[in-house]
Amino acid sequence: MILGVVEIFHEKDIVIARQTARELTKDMGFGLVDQTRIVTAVSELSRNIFKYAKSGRVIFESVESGKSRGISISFIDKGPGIESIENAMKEGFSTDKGMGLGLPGVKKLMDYFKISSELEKGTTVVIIKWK
Amino acid sequence: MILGVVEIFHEKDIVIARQTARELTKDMGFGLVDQTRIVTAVSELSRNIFKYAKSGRVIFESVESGKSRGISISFIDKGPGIESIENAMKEGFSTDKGMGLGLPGVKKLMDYFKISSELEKGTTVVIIKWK
Amino acid sequence: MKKVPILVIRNTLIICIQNDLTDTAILELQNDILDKTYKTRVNGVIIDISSLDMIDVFLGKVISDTTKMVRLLGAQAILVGMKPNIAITLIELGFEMPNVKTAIDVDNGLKILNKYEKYNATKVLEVTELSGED
Amino acid sequence: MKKVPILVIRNTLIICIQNDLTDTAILELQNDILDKTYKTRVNGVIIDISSLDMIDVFLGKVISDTTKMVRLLGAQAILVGMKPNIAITLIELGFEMPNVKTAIDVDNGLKILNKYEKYNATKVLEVTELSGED
Ligand SMILES: Nc1ncnc2c1ncn2[C@@H]1O[C@H](COP(=O)(O)OP(=O)(O)O)[C@@H](O)[C@H]1O
Ligand SMILES: Nc1ncnc2c1ncn2[C@@H]1O[C@H](COP(=O)(O)OP(=O)(O)O)[C@@H](O)[C@H]1O
Repeated sequence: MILGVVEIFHEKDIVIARQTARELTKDMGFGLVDQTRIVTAVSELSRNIFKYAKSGRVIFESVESGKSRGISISFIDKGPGIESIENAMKEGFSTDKGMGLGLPGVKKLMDYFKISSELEKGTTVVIIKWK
Repeated sequence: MILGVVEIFHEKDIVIARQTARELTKDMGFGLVDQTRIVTAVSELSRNIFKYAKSGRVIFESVESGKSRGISISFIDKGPGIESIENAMKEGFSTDKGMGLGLPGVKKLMDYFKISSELEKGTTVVIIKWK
Repeated sequence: MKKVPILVIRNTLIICIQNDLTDTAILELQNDILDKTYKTRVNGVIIDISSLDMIDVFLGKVISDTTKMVRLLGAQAILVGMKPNIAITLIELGFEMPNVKTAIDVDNGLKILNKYEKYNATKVLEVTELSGED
Repeated sequence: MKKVPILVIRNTLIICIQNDLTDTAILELQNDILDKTYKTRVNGVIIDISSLDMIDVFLGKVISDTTKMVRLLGAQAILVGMKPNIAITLIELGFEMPNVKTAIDVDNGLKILNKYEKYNATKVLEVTELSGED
């Protein structure tokens, strides 16, 4: 079930994506540490959309598997894509002035992390956190 | 000779495998440092069963070779298996959020270490420590 | 755009960073802190983050850089009031801020800065005493 | 599930980690330590591992991360009481905990933490005594 969508277009939208993540995870009853992990991950990946693809979309969904409930968040852009996902996932790798901790860090914060990308087509990242 | 078997199914079973290793190695007269090495190795490999295969079995056996006596411990699961044992044995390699020190570390703690794995069939690790 | 108030107390700048600043606002705040440190000639800067409920890599880097810049200007910077949930997330992200001085709250931050300040004073006193006893 | 008691003495949290905790219990303990540090505003945390007879990579990482998190909150963390057999095993595993402060036991941990606090005061005293002997 889709809980919310945030279009990333302006810098301010990174803040809006963060606020949306905060409200939704609170409503779903996530603990404080998990809320923080999710809000932080949303901030990192929304900024990547803004920085590298200029625009894109963040979709928040609730997911179920057996008795577990969780939140799945997709970050979709039609930007330049990633040349080497293997490199992008390395700690310290950045094509920008970044620290290159974003993608590998987000993976550590989440229960599920999947990134797919095609050059000149765009990038999609899906993350899930179970309650 | 089989000295004991611990089924790994719940998280608590990692603790039970550790306790079993502690008692058996004490009974067999291992020195304190060797006891600690063995208990630590059992903890690492039992956790891997729980984390990656969900369930499995730890078998403790006493072994002899000439005048030496030792303990052989087998860790058997029917989990997903390991794609590349070469990678898995590298320090720092982890498909999870782990530190990837478990397998290479255990090898250093033991006198004998053998890992075999088949994708979608499962993984078996056998370790031996001589007295 | 939100304005972040900067206080000056006892020769110390105190900045309380608020939630939900944009990246641009965060960089402007960094500029303001440095300008104010330079102009007011304070010798301590306390960055209070007790109102924050998230620090991502960008904000963490700006905070950590700011403390380094403040040190180059000639003042001490201390980060105070980080919440447990943020500390957990930062360490999981792999962001340790090893060279950033920390204190539990503004009060303790002031105490630590005062200690730094009085250090030289006591040292001078010390020398005076030494010479008196000779 | 076992409960690990957390004591507060002289502005310092003291936690004695027990054997045979499950991974979940260990993570809960980490949370408790951070919450208590934040709420009691202590400036020191002593993690006493003298009752442990094994530290595997998981427990070692949680302990090492906890000391880093405590530092971000603004307090000092010290690991005390590690037994030789554990030190041997950890180094063999390749797990050095390079940035973790250590002391032989709780008493020495308290002394070190107190030193951090009183550092300037004691230094002055020390010098005064030396001059008296001259
Ligand atoms: N949405 C995206 N589109 C294109 N490239 C991306 C995207 N997200 C990440 N990247 C690439 O992956 C690299 C690593 O990203 P990250 O780990 O977040 O670090 P940083 O943003 O600090 O460089 C970036 O430098 C960039 O080259
Ligand atoms: N029993 C197992 N079944 C499947 N994969 C395993 C098993 N044990 C280890 N692995 C794989 O080997 C990798 C390395 O294991 P290890 O060195 O113990 O480090 P860690 O558990 O920290 O990742 C794991 O990330 C996992 O991919």
